Amino acid sequence: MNGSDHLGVCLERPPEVKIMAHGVCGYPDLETSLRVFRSLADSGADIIEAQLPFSDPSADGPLIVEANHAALRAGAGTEACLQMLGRLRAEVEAPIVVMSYLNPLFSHGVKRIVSRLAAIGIDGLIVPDYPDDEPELELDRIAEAAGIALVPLIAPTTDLDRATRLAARVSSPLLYAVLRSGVTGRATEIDGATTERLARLRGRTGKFVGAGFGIRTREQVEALRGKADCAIVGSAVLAAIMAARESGRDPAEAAGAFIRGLVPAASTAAARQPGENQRRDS
Amino acid sequence: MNGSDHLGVCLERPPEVKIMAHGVCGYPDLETSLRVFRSLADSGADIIEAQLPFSDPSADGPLIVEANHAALRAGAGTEACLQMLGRLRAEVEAPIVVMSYLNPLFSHGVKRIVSRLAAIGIDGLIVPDYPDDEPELELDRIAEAAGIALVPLIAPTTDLDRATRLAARVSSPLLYAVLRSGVTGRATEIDGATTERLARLRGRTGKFVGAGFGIRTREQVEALRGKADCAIVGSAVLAAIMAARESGRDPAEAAGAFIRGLVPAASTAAARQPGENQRRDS
Amino acid sequence: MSGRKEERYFGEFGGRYIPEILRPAFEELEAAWAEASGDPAFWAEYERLGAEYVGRPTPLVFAENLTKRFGGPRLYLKHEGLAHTGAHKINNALGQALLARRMGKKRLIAETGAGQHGLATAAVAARLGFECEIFMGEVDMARQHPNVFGMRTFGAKVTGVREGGRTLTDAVNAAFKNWTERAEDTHYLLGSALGPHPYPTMVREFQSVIGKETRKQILEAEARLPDRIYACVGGGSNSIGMFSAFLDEQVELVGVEAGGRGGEPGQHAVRMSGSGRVGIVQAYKSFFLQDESGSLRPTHSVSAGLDYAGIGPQLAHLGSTGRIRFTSASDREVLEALRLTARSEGLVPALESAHALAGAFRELPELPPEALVVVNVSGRGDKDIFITAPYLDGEDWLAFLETEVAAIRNGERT
Amino acid sequence: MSGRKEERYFGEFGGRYIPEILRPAFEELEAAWAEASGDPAFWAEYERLGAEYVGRPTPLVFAENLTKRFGGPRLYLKHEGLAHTGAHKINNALGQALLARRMGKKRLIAETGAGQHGLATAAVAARLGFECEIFMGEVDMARQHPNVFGMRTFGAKVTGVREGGRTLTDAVNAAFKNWTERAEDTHYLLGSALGPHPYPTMVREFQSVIGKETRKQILEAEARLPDRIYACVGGGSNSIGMFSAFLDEQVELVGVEAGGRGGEPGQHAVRMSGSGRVGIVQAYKSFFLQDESGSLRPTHSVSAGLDYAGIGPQLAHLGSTGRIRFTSASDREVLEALRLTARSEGLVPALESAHALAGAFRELPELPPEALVVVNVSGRGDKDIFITAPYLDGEDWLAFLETEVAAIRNGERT
Ligand SMILES: Cc1ncc(COP(=O)(O)O)c(C=O)c1O
Ligand SMILES: Cc1ncc(COP(=O)(O)O)c(C=O)c1O
Repeated sequence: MNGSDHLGVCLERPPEVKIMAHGVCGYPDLETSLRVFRSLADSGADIIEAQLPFSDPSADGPLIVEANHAALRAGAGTEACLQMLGRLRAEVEAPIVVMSYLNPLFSHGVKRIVSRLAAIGIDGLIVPDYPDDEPELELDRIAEAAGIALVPLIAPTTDLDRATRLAARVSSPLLYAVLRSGVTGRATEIDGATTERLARLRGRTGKFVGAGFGIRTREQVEALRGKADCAIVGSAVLAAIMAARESGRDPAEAAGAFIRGLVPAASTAAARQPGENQRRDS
Repeated sequence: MNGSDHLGVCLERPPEVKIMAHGVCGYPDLETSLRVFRSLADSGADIIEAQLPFSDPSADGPLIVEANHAALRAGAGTEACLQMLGRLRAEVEAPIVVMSYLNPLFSHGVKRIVSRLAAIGIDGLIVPDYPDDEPELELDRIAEAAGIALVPLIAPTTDLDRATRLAARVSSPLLYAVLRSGVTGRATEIDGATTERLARLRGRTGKFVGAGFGIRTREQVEALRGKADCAIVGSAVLAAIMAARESGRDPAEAAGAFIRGLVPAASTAAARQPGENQRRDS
Repeated sequence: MSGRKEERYFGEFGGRYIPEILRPAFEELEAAWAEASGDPAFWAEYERLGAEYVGRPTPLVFAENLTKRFGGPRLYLKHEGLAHTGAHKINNALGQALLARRMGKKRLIAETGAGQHGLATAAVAARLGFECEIFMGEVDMARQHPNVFGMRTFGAKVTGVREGGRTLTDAVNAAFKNWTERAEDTHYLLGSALGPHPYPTMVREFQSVIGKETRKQILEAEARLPDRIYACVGGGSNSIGMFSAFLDEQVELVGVEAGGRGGEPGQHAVRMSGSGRVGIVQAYKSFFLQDESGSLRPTHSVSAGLDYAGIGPQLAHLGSTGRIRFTSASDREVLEALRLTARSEGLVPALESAHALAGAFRELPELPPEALVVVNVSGRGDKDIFITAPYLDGEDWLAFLETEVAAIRNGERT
Repeated sequence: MSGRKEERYFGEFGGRYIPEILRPAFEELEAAWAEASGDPAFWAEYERLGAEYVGRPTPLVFAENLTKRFGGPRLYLKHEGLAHTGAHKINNALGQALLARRMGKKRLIAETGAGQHGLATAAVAARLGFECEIFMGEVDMARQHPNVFGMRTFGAKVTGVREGGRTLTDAVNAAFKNWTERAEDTHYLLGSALGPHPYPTMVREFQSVIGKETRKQILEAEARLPDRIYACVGGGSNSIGMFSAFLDEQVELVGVEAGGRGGEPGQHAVRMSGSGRVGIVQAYKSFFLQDESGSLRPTHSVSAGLDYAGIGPQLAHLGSTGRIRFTSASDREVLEALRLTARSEGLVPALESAHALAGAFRELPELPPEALVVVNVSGRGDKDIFITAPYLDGEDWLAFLETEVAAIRNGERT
């Protein structure tokens, strides 16, 4: 089963609103980030979003930027991150989507890094600064060929026609719907207009819709029910990790606790029990 | 006997090289400056040069400038200085020449101040910034009418023809020959060329020649013998006064001692004894 | 796909690697630029304000004393330092602000490193009635405070950027991020000939006035084109603005990068003649100083305006093809060049511009006496006083600053 | 008597009250000036360097936003701040330096208060290959240190004057004294339209380029002459340079003096519209702020360039006859005018020039909307940062200076 398919299978199963939880590879250090990812998966995250650290994370808010720089300072080069991801893959069943800006991929060689990601067993790729009209890198074609889902980002400003075209270009079963303008990390109010838009997006494209930017409460996740398939949580996880570090608690444990607090009331831990969110070998 | 005549009489008598000693009215304060002038006269100065303090004494060197500003700070306005000069006049016989820049005179009213100086019994006037080709103020005519000698300044750059014309314009028996370019206060080497020039000036104009700028030693005074009639001493007197003040000695006494040290060996104190340089009422 | 590839790229460099959220802003900008740049009325207004407000044309000065000193080649200096706010940056700020007005925008934002671009933008914003916010790394804010004060005097808000190295790169990111939130009423007035299409083209066109004037002036003065032209290269706007008028001529074009303290990583900003590698950062493809994982490296230069890890894509291309020769000058060479120029020609160049001069001074002695050389003096040196004075004036400067601090504390400065 | 009275005087003002020792220097200067000023080749060279080096013509800017704000009169700003070294002072420095070259002099000396004239002289000296020494009161050196640094960068020697109040007046005296020692090889490049004949005439002629350009520019822009022109008045060079082209026209001329902190003696530099009396100081006859014994009074102004007790004789005359109206602006009004101009027009005037603006702003609301007004902006405000920043930027500026001091002490600035 290739990455796209793995992602698709996961998205078809319950719960109704899944959680994609984000972490920065190598933050605060490689070992801890591995434990954070594991803990996220153990605590109810349906999909793991693992970001390759980069000096200029231009779509991210202050917390994620800070984590990127801290990871780089702690020596998390691409090579080290790939190795960590290999270990993670061996330990969790949940789909793993790598988030990276273009240059770490380009610098490594697009072909080379995609085949390494595929070899590791990475399921998807999110690249915020790779627009559809700069196809020269052939990242889309290369990812496609490797069976890795290149998850399109859909902005609030993207009209439905264009969103449909963007969705149709790739075999990724998932779209990443950005909930508002600006960067990651600030709270987002999920009102009726927003959820309507998500529902229409899902209807028109026939894809699963993940929604992110500013999700941090169970209520926000609840609000997506019936309109979208996945809540994408990023800065809020990092905030929990950072708070834990400040008060000397375990970051991995704090990240897990935060995710457990998010899981919709209707989808009990029990409902997830037999699912994918278990370490393969624990 | 008017001022010009009084000056002329003094210049005709021995010693061969007379001393014109300078002080700033009101420096370091009015009373002390009166005592300084008295002491200068008592100690062998043949002529007293009393400067009216001014904010911008543009032909003077640092010491005299400093004394001007100190006098002004201590409140030596023109009015107060005139009163002090009246007291001085009553106490010494030696000719008193007032040195002033134009503006204190102009500000007081040229006519008015000249008649007050005449009334006091001032004998001459030295005005460094009153050129011969700005006669509009009529200072020359007014001084002449009041019998006050307007002493022309002759610069090293003034050729003999011009010097002769400048000398002829006024009835002053004395010319002030500036020994070198620059301002007062720095030492001046009195070489053969200089004394030759002084002698020629004396010969051509038929006037007594005073020489000044940078005179501070007995040797310099000696060097003038036979070539000029008067050594004009300014900054050096001030330097003695300032040194005395710094070490807590009496400025008037120090000024007198300095002049005594300058008097040419040939003209003993005895030679001056019966002369003009005695207080009238001491 | 909007914008044909040949428009967006210079050889393999350039492009428009923007996030989806900025697409409408870029489409609007691109359309507005296409329309305005074809409208003579737009350029007439640009020229009118260029003359009236910026003070154009700036003079081309014959450097008689330097010419003598270097024993031959006739040296001319294009003096952009006489442009309002003290550098070429205002040519671009004015052009983009006029475009923004045409687009109905009410607010201008910009990144700035040295502060010259921020100053120019703030000035133009005041003049044309825009609200204005300038993003500036906190490290740069501290070391270029006089320009911060200058921007504020023009009524601009200066927002400190706390991320990353807190310098120019971070300010660029912050500006882009701010733009994603307020693209409707805001134009991002990017400061050099880099970033995603259409910025490199647009900025070049607004700066090309430098080269056009120079061409006319040197023909008037010498009745021929120069043999060589030097310009310093930060992002690349003054250099491409100068060079673009001579690309098709037999004129040797030399770009001088910041050699900083030496060749070690982090000690310089030499991208073309050094260890730069091709990358895609801040939405364009070019040479960048980056580590093996593709993250930008820190840079250093005595001149804040050259202290940047990327370079405009057209320069990257022209450097690759050999049309432009790149070299660099060290901090020390640059300070010496500044001193020599000041004493010889009575003109203090910006530290950035002193790189171009240092590059020229090194090579002038080798040129035949009949050679004709132009150096672009992109700005004046007043802004650098807090950097040059401690170097050139030492103790005196320290004493002066201490006196000022005491005077302010004693309430003598209010 | 050299120089007929009508040449040396403006009404009852002017003259040449010099000591005998300076007579040859003045005769030489007067002859050289008479000869050069009648020689078209001399003016051609002045104009060539004016264009090429100084950056003339400086623009006449339509102040659209201020015009709107004051509800009517069309306001134009003559922007001398775009001249090289940042003020009109260089027009005169260039002219006199060319004259000095013609006279075979090797060395230029000058007095300076704010430092702008010293800077201009030092720049021109470097450019034309003169040795240069600038006299500056020690108090001014301390408060205008950036300009001291600037002059030194041009290779000039800056000599501190320890006499008197240690400000501009004392620097003038020091320069004259120095000149009496080295008149053979030295030209004293006096900085304003004052002092003994022929300086007031000579400086006016070199500065009259301001008025001539303005006349041409306003005719081009509005096809008529302005109704009113404002200029600040220190010694008087920028004002007479501007006004001289309009003396015979139906144009109201307004000179704005430094109102400082108020009317008390020592708190301002208001000579014409205040308590100045006729006097003869520093070798010319004019209005001076003086005490009852004829000594100059101390003055105060937020702008060092207007902080002087005398005024050029031609202005004294034109003020007496009523041809020029004089008014004044206080330190506070001036800082507000600076802020308003910066925010409205994207242009920071020198504090001196902000006096002219403050004077205009006060009166503009009373003028009919069809009126046409020009303000001479004699210089740019960069030089004033150590005065304006503590006022406008407060704590931030203090913190910045403290950081700089620490950085220099830690060796981070070398
Ligand atoms: C005077 C000056 N020159 C050059 C530069 C470098 O920029 P660019 O390479 O875009 O001309 C700057 C940037 O701030 C500058 O201020
Ligand atoms: C910018 C500026 N304006 C005006 C003045 C005043 O001088 P003036 O009255 O001679 O123009 C100065 C003097 O330094 C100055 O720097």
